Amino acid sequence: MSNTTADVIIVGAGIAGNSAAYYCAKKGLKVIVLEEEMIGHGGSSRNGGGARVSGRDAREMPLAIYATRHIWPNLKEELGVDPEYRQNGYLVCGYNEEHKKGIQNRIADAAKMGIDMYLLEGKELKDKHPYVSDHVTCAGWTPTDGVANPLTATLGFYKRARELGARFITGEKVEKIKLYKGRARTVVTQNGNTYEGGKIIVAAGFGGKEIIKSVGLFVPVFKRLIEVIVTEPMPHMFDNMVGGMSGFYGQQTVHGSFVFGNALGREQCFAEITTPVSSSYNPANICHTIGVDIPALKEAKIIRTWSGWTDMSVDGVPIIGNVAEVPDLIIDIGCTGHGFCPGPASGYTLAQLANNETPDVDISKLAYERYDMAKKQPQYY
Amino acid sequence: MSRYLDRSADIGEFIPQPDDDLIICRCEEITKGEIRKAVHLGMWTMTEVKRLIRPGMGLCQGQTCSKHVKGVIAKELHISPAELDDLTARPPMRPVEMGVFGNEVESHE
Amino acid sequence: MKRYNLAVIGAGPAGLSAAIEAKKHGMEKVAVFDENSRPGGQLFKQIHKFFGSKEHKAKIRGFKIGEDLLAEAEALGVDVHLNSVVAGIYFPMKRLGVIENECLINYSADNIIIATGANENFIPFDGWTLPGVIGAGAAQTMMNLHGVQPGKKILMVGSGNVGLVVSFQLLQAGCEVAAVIDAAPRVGGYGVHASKVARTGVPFYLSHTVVKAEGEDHVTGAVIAQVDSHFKPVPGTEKHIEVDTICMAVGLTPMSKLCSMAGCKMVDKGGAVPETDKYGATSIEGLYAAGDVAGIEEASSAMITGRISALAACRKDCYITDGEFEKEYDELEGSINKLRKGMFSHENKGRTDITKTDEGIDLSMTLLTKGYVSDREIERFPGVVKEKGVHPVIECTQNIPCNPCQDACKFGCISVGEDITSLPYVNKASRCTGCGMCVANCSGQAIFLVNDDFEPGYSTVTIPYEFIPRPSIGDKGTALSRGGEAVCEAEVVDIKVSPVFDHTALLTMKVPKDMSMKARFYKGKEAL
Amino acid sequence: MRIKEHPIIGEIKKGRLVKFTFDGNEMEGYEGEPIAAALKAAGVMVHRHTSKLDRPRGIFCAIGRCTDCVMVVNGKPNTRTCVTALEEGMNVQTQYGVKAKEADEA
Repeated sequence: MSNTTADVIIVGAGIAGNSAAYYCAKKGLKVIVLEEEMIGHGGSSRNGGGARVSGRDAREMPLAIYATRHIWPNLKEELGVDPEYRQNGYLVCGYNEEHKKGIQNRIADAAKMGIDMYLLEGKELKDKHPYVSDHVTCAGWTPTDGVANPLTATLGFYKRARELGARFITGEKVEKIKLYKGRARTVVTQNGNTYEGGKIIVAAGFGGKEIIKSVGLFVPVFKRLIEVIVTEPMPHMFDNMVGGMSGFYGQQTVHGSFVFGNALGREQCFAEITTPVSSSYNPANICHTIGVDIPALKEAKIIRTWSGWTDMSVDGVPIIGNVAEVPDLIIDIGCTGHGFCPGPASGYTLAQLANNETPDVDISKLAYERYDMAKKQPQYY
Repeated sequence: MSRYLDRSADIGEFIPQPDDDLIICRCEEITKGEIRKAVHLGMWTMTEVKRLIRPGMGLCQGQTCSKHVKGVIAKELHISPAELDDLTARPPMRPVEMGVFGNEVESHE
Repeated sequence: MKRYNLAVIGAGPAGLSAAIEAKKHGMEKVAVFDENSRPGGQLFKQIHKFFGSKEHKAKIRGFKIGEDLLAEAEALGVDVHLNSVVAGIYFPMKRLGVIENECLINYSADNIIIATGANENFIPFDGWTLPGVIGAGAAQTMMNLHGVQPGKKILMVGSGNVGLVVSFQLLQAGCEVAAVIDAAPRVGGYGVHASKVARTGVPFYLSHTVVKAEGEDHVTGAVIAQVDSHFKPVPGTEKHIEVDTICMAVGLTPMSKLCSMAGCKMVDKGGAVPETDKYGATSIEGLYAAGDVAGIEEASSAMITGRISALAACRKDCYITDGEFEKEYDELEGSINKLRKGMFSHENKGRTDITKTDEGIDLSMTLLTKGYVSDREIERFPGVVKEKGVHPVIECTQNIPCNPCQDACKFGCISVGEDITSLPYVNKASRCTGCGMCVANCSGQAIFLVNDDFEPGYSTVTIPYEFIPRPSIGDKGTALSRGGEAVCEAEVVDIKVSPVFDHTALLTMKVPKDMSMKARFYKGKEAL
Repeated sequence: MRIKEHPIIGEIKKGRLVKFTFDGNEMEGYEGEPIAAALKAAGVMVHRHTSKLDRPRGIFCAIGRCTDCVMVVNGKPNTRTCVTALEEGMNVQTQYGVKAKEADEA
């Protein structure tokens, strides 16, 4: 095989692409990873680092559960890089009846999947989580959720995959996929290079939409700006992930910094901007919201705010798997801002698909074909 | 799009140097040797090195060390520092308390 | 949201000048934002007299220029926001997120001029994180703004203008400067700046670097070593210097973060700078960069680039016509070009192969390697003449953009000519009255009055003196050579202080006749 | 040491003399000057010890950029003392990592 030919071509060096490369390389497959920007440029490095199962759509829960049970706990040893995974629980704060109802629904969803989640209120809430304000009246607590460091995790998979022989090329933007006798076989880059593989995995975030379009597939995803604030290192306050029904989410990292994001609702209007820029609104809003729920954080000094794109699917869960119409094409797109925690499980599964194995994790509900209107799955819309 | 980089290209072995203990990033206390090692682990951009081992991620956000980090990485990759992209500049320019940042008020005429 | 016609970030020389220019040309709502409590940027730390010519505010001390600019800006109604950190710049909205009064306040603007200046560079070495290792800017801030000595005994690393000027300021603040060192083989800054430090007895070590800061909790000493042609320390050349402070003056990098945050196209010029046209316009319409942030120069040119950018914004938004703009721009361009000439100009930066002045005179090599011109070398420069009676001796030996000496002498003894980088020469010195205006007005403190006919066997030498305590008439001390070595006994025969001298005292000392071309500094019985 | 008289600047304008505490000891400085200037004038060199290597740090850039001089001021860690104005009665503490030394550790 020439150096532009491999068993598997992976487009996108985010957490899914890098972990897929790692698991493929581990199986002895020859892998080439092509990335438009640098390693971990997109959403994989730009998220709050929540490693949670709770609060997810039932369709994607199997991936998140597999990741938190079988992958995250052993990653440090496996990769030789500390992804700072800590399974110390997830507290989601609420302050009205509507929030409480929402939490109870999450508890019910979790129970169906065998995940323990509790409602905390009153004295118990204050005793266990003294940092929350009196404004917070109820909270959901999931002890098996946790946090990790998206930066080191994403780069850790890259580092290990590279050590195992996966070839990574950055600054190589894939523009289209070319078919060979009806099967996905070759990718063509903006630099004019072509790469050939037995399987093509597209795990390129929103950028994957255009690539997949080149073989006549349309994935209903759009992009949304997320913005996150990072504070100075502070004395230890909590080990668990903290979020709010009001929309914020985040953690205190092992270095002591607080990292928090928030959904404000106007993120979509920034979609026309070509490079993600920090807006003048969102970080202020994040700070304000968190200040209400965790007053002690008002004194933490922000040293950085950042922004990035997430690829949102219309039904809020990713599209992962083989595409029946185009054999040998495997896609992973539309992670909708919560693809980090299941990311390694996605990579694990993508590698199994690339190796023609039956996946350990049930991803049938994430198939591209669910958007086939003939199938009508109203419960998901 | 970023510059084309084949991460399998040969940059040679990591060879220890006498000044590997020299602190380069004062805030996060990252040494020259740590940065050089990160390059050999595949971190070939300022941002990747920063994300893996934290130079430039501290309180001053790389205002003091960026130039040196860049120099160390470039030397290890046998390229000119000008070929490396700077870290992305992000607000705020100075550390600002969350309470202050969240206290957004409209400016008026 | 409040919208300004022009928002300027940074109230230093470039920023204040820009705001003033915009106001003068009809912009109504003009604001300047600065994170410091005191505007003026670095000007307030610049206590030396500026170079250039009258139009560049030559011979005026930096902090005075700052005060004047601020007064002018306020008189014109510029909205000066102090203690205001521009935390972020947000494009394409053209918006500034400003932290003031414990709030985040958003402002928008038709035009934005970024004039944030520069950050100091540092070099890492063993022990550079110890307390007592500081930047030259820190030293200036501590002593000139806050009145606190940065240390007792200081090693200056870097012989560029900043290193030399700050060394002199340290001496003025009553500190001891143990040495000035530089890894380069030649003094980087103006020779006149070096000379005023060298003549007080400060040694210069070129081709030397600092290899270690000694001390447990803070600096107690430094180890320096000679470097080879690759700037690597040569083993065995280490020298221990007893100091409590190591001060680094190793260059500046444009503080261009806001430019890249806004999305400007950036280029690498010894640090990232926004790509600009000759008016300072960046790749983003309505966004300009002026002063050091667009490329390191000095305060005098920063003031001009600030004005140019403001004019460009005024033209863009039709406050002035193209014709008006062209006329004013040509004038400013002419003015800045005068500063950008000579052996220290941009294109000559880092050159070590210049051996002659524009006039074809061999440069003083002692000056470049030790910080002072030797007795033998000084004779060949046009400002150095032997005359009867009192006359000026101008020890200005490099082509630097400066000409206040020419204007200082009402009797026409001194000429520089059209080109302000030319070496000054003495004509008709016989008309010298000994008024001393040239001595006081020379920003480089390179002019001396010599009278070889003072009394039999004795001459007088008048030197600029900017230290305290000031000696009194009748005091006896030691005369030091250009290189700071004691050469003879000296007696103070006159000390002149005048508002027109602007804090430069003229000290006249009596020395043996054969010492009149050697004695260049006076050291009292008690040390400096 | 403070510069009493300067040949060019003359007398350096200062606020009123106020008292503050540094690691529990009473000290004097001028209101409105940076905390770092008051400490420097009093001969204090070490502002903090770093988190990772426990090394001493003090003033470095003096203009609020490098963040080396941060201390715990009135209980708030990471306060840039070179740009924070001194106020009467301020409680200034050496910072160890991101905290002041607890009373029982001192």
